[in-house]
Amino acid sequence: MSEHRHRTRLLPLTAAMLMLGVIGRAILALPTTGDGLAVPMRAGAEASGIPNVITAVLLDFRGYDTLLEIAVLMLATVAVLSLREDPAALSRRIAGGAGPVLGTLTRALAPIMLLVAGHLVLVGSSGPGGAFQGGAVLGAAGILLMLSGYARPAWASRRAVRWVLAVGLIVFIGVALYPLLSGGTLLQYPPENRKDLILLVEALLTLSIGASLVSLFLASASSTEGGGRR
Amino acid sequence: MTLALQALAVTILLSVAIGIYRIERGPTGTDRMLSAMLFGTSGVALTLVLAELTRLGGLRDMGLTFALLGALTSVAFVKRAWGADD
Amino acid sequence: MTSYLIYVAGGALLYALGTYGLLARRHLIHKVISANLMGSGVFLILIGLGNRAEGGPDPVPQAMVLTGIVVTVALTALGLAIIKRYYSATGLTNLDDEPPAGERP
Amino acid sequence: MIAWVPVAVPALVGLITLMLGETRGRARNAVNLLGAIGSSAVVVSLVRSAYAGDTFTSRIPMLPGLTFGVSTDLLGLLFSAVATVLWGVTLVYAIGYMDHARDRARFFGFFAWCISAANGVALAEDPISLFIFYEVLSLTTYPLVVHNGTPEALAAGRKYLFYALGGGAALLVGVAWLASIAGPTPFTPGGALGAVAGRNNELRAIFALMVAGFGVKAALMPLHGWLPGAMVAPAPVSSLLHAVAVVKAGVFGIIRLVNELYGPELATSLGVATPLALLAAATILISSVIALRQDDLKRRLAYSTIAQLSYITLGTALCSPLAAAGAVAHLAHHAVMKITMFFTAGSVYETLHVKKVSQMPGVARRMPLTMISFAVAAFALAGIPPLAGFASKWLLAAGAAEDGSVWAVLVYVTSGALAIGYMVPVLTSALRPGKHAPAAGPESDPRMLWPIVAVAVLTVVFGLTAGLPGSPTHWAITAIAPSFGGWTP
Amino acid sequence: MSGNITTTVTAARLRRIVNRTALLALVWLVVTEADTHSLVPGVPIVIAGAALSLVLSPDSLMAVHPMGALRFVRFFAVQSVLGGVDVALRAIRPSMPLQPAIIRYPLRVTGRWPRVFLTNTISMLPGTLSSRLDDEAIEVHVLDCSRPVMRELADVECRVADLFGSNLPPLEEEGAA
Amino acid sequence: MLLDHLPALLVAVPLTGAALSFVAGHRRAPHVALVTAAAIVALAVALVARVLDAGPFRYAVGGWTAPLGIDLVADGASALFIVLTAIVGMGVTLYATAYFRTDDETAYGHGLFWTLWLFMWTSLNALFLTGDVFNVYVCLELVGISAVTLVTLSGGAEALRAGARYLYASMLGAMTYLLGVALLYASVGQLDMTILADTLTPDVTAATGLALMIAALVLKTALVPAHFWLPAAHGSAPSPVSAALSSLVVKGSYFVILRLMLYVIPVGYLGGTDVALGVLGSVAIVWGSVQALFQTRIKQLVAYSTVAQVGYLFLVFPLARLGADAFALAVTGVLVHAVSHGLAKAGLFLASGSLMSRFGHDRIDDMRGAARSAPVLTLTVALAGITMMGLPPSGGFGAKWLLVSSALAGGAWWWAAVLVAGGLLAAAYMFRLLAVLLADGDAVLGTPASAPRTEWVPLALAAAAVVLVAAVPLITDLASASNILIRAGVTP
Amino acid sequence: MHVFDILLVGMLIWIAVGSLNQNRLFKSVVMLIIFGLFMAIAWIRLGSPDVALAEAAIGAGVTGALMLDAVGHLRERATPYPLGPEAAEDADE
Amino acid sequence: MSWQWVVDGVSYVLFAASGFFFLAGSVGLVRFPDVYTRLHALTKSDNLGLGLAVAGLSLQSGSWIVALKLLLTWMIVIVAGATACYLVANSARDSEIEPWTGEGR
Repeated sequence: MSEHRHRTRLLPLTAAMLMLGVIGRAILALPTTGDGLAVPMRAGAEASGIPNVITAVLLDFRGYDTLLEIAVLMLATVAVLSLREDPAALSRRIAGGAGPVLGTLTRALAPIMLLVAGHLVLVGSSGPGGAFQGGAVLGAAGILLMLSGYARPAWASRRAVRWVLAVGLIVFIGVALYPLLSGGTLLQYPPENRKDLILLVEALLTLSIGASLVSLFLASASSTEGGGRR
Repeated sequence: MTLALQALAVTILLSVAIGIYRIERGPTGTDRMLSAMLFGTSGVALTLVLAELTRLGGLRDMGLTFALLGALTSVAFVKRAWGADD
Repeated sequence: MTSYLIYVAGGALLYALGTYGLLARRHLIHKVISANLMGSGVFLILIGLGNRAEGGPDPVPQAMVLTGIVVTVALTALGLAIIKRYYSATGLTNLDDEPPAGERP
Repeated sequence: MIAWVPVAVPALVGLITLMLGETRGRARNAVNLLGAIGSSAVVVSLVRSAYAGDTFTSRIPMLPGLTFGVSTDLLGLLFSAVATVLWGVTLVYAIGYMDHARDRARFFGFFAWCISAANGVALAEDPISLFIFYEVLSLTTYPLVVHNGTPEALAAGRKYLFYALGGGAALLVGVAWLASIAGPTPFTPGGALGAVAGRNNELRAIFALMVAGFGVKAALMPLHGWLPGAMVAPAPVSSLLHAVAVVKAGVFGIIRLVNELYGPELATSLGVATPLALLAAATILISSVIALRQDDLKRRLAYSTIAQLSYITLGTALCSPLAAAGAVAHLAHHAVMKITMFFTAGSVYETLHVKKVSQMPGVARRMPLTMISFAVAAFALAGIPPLAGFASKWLLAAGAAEDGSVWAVLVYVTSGALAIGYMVPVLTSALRPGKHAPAAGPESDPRMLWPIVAVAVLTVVFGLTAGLPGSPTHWAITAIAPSFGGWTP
Repeated sequence: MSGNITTTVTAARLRRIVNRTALLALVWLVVTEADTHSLVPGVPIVIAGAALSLVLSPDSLMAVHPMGALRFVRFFAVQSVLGGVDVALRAIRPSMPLQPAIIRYPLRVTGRWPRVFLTNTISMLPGTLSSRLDDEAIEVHVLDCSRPVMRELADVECRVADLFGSNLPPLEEEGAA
Repeated sequence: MLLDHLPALLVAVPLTGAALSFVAGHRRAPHVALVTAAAIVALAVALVARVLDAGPFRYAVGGWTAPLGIDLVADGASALFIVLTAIVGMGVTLYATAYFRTDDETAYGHGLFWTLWLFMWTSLNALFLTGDVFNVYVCLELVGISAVTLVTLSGGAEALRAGARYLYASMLGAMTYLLGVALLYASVGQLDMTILADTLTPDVTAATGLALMIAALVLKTALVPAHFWLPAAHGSAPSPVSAALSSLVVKGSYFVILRLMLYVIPVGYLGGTDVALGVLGSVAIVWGSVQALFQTRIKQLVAYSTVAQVGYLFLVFPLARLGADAFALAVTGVLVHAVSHGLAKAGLFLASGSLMSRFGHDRIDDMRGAARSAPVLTLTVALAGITMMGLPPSGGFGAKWLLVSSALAGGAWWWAAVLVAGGLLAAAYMFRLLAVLLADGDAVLGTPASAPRTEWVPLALAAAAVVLVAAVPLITDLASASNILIRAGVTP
Repeated sequence: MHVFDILLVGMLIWIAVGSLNQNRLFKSVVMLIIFGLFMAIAWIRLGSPDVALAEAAIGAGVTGALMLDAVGHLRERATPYPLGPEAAEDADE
Repeated sequence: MSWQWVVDGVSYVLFAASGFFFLAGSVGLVRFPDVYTRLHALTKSDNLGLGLAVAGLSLQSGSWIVALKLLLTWMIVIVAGATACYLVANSARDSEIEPWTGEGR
């Protein structure tokens, strides 16, 4: 047994050491300065009027990556939904509800989380934040609600929830395709309503991302009652 | 002032390092979870201190996020994974 | 020694550690954890090396890492969902043992 | 486009047969027979044109620098005509033979495809097209070999594929190699490789590869191993495999290779002809000796086939015009002779369930007409004048003598004697009185009997008319002449 | 008569809605650091937040007594510092003086909010940690059972009651542990 | 006008379809999928026409050209792969309408097949079009997640096990790829493939990055010895999924390798990597075939055959270094191989699925007599087999011919020997299967789970693979319109 | 600030090693949760507040909850099935 | 000028105290004998540490709204922390983890 163990560990260990050596050599060979695309990106962001370069990169220059990233998230949600064992179990899953203490916390925190999520989306254009961060906070609020017993039965097999999950992506594609009508390319927001469009997309994305994260948790959550009794 | 803030940051980090010892020791999952909760608080502090140090106001939002989400892990633990390590 | 190199070195170590874990650990959740470590290592290298830019960190790696984080979460969620389902079906938490015969619910 | 007809019609017939399905037997028979008659007619008219000097060529561009084409030259048409006409005859026989068998749609479908591929091999205008048809032939034969689905059939099929695909692979490399050094090389009487004549070693290697490829189907020893085993197939298939399509495709490939790709001159100067000849000679002798010891009739015939095929190979490899003409003529003659024998074997088995020579006493009395046909074919095979075999063997031996290869003449004579040795016991055994008494009704299903008689008659006719224009012998001489610079006998 | 009731109910509800919205608007201002760009987009967000809050807890939050609240904040600030110092010293001192125990404290305050508030408050005070809340009592884990815990708890309960605008008499010396 | 936006539409249309099919719910999702599939086929054909007509073109997403933005690149090679995906995708979609009947409420995941499948289609199209190395990462993840989930869709222990293994391989590959991108970007500061191709200078970091990227892609393409995840995943997935995985998904990552190795990376930049890949490819051909020969379950056999066939794809790299003639022939040949294998393997997997549902099991040895009761399926297996053996007349033959010619033109006969040997090995395992189907026996056929009308789908795919030999001139034209050959300045 | 950086990276590695300890699965999960929080701090130090925020939201919230849920699930279902060697391994210590 | 000095001085003190409480909390976490006692250390000491840090930072920020935001953050931590502690203690009680009473070791 131990000999077998030994053999199975030798290969991974060698692989890891090899990787370390290879990466180390590559990194040490680099010069200590290197601008990459920082300079043109900053100039471009300034020109396009989005103060936060990263948001400019994410939604404007490399918006296509972000479109596919949102697709990844929705795909993962669908994937996890497809893996759940028994759709009927969803309705009996979150039974019991929260005790008074947890319930109170949830009631107090959830609205604040909603506000913070909104705030994070709004500040995204000028500082740290954005749809994903906002969506994550929103999703956390949702998960907290679920854990505290506020789950609606059969979440995610309902049509409405499906719409919420998909609306971000659908609207994003719509906005991405919209410039094609006026001779632009995919995702080439028209300058006159670029900000509004981005905000619209971000807002709906936040909603969808939040719903996705809740679904990821909920759909993957065990179908039997956990150890929790409160 | 920068130095004080830096010292505080290092101190908080050290305190967490001490906390990690509890994760190593256990003995129960609950004890390990306590360290994670500890870091919920320390993380907020560390974030806020670093926000001041780097003069990035946006990081206060991060502190707020930490504060809001810190409870989530504990709740998930109690509701979903209680006793998983006993 | 400049600051970014500390993180880049840490990233390389984390990546190697994750590789080791992914290959050597049998428990499925350990493998997911290892993949997360690998991801973090790569992200550290990306942004760490982006810090060599003059006039502030390069935004491109940051955008890349943001995308990467989302993808990693998606992978983690999927991995855990599969693990749970696999465990329900076989009672196993690793891929090395054969599932007990006739265990097909 | 007319050049494609001999290929396309059987292919179409095969497709229709498969789509008609198992149950619609009458339609199937009608389509097949009509197809055979129709394409025979077309082939005959093509032969007439070819005799008049009109050959048709048609090409389809396929890969970069590679076309897929057929050409109706006289040499190709000889093989094509043999295949097409005998297809018709075999069809009649097979309809009788397979009367109560299963999976007839599959059988007749692939049968037709096999003929299509054989025609393609006959008419292919360059080595690449020839190779393609050659491989298709291998593939379409496989379902026929394993038709019975028994473990022995499957084993034989496996063996057949092993040899056929291995040979095909060798051929592929040879063909591709040739194409990469010489570009497109349509078959030309007298040789097509003038442009690359200097690259001797490469040409030798390519020759070896191609002989290895063709040698499998030509059952050149040691590549013959698949053939006796393939006897498990139904009799019509054995006839087709061993008399017409498959084995002839191999020797035909060698004929094309020596006479029209390399050319007798180049083949001789490269020194590749003689080893081939020696190999063929060895095959003739060894397989004849083995044939002597076979009790199973079909196996005996199979080893006989191996020997007779090497006659053709040897004749070609001698690179003398007479011998080459004899080889081509023997291709047609052997076809009719051997198909008669296989028909007989199948007929005897189907009617009396006799498989072995030792079980044959009484058969001659029970099935007189059948055994007479067999006797005619057997004597022809042994080279008894004035039957078909005599004409071609005479040419072969004369060619060898003219070339100064006395050892080859000796081989021919010895093997003729051996042929008598392995054929006569069959006849004597059949003539001996046995448990089979004369039947009251017809000696076998008429659909099986008359094709036997027909091909036996052909054997006689080919021998008698050997000197006349249009006979296989004359045809062979005409077709081979251009390869030797317009030689006339 | 019934119409009158409806009116009062509606008025109360309206007041609740306004209160809740105002409270969250305040939070919004704080969260956004009163950024002017966030004011207009904040309107729908605050409304959504208020709606969520009202759905989750439709009853009135708490009738907080303003002066009580002020008194409570002072008390809480001092006590929580004391609590921190107390536990920190216990942790630091080599002898680590601990005498833990679990006691049951019968509740007198009524209502969900005050009880939960009390539960959470107890956890922040020196040496006490609430570990179970049921219909009649709070179970409290104490670090040092030699201290007059019951009295302290009663004091806290009074102050919480005071915060919510009701009065409780101080507890008698009985029924400890 | 619309033609200019084909690259964008080829990604946006399936993505929209995926989102809508999710919203539509399981009853209407198949209709959404069918409409989407039809639209993609039309767009793919239009793209081929456009590329043949006007040559390769770039599409700047967001109006920002590289290096700022992400450029989509449509050239002959990508158009070819996209049209392959469209054809196979259409077949899979049609077949799946019968396979994933959603009236069974317990199989909840089946209702989501359509969404997952359209996501996978999106990601494949995106992968074939992207010109940006980081975007490749995102696309690979989309492919990976959808593929893993589709593998586990049946929910059986075996499928879950295979899915988990696949997921871990996928994670390892993705992270390694991203690490490679990180190093490459740190060194060169560019992400666009064309710019990279123009600016690469000898440098340890960049070379390491590229090597890591290629290693990761090799893992995703399941080249031996990184094939460990493939047979189980492809063998235990639902049949339409197996078809898509084997015929398309491995091609996705392979396409990126092709672009990187032959377009971006200068000759000799990575030392002997090209020869090493060729050697591994040869090992894959032998090893995969031998393994296939010993499989007792039909889909395992087909899956191992994929391991072997993937090996051929890697022979192009050493061949491409043998001179201009060999380069053009090799690239064309490998494109033909990719397409013919894609069609044949899809047909083969779908036919295996139908056989399995007819027999109610997957043991090869108990499938005797199938030729009698399921002639269409047997014919499909035979046609697909011909292509995989590289026998004429079939697309596989065209590919093998071109590759062998390339090897001989470059004077490297040993690669030709590998190719020929591979064909023989393929014959060995394919005829082992065919022999059983043709054997005498009265197979007990269960109730057909898939309607017979869908059995024509695999036949059509396999027949297309055979007829493909006639389309080789078209593929040659597309190869000439590929950036790889244009940059190298050679024409087939 | 190098002290801070080195301490932070060192702890990251320490936590990572700890999270791969095979004896206690739960410990690994807690380690991973903490690891996410540390990464967020590291992002701040690397001047990437956006990434830090995302990591904080994900690491502190969703990943932790998912992981804990999974661990809980694996324990719950343990009883009806024969324990694999892995489970036995978990049980010793 | 001198005003700033006072502010800074107070801040130093607050920061120092804050660091002390964080450390003390961790030490308590390590040294205390059972779950319940460790929870004491966790809730009280660390929250106090955070409060002091917040106070110091508020002084430094010099903006009311920022100070309020920091305060809000702290309050959230307190409420969430108290609830989490209650939940953990409660679960511990329910699963009958006996509190340490000094006799054990």
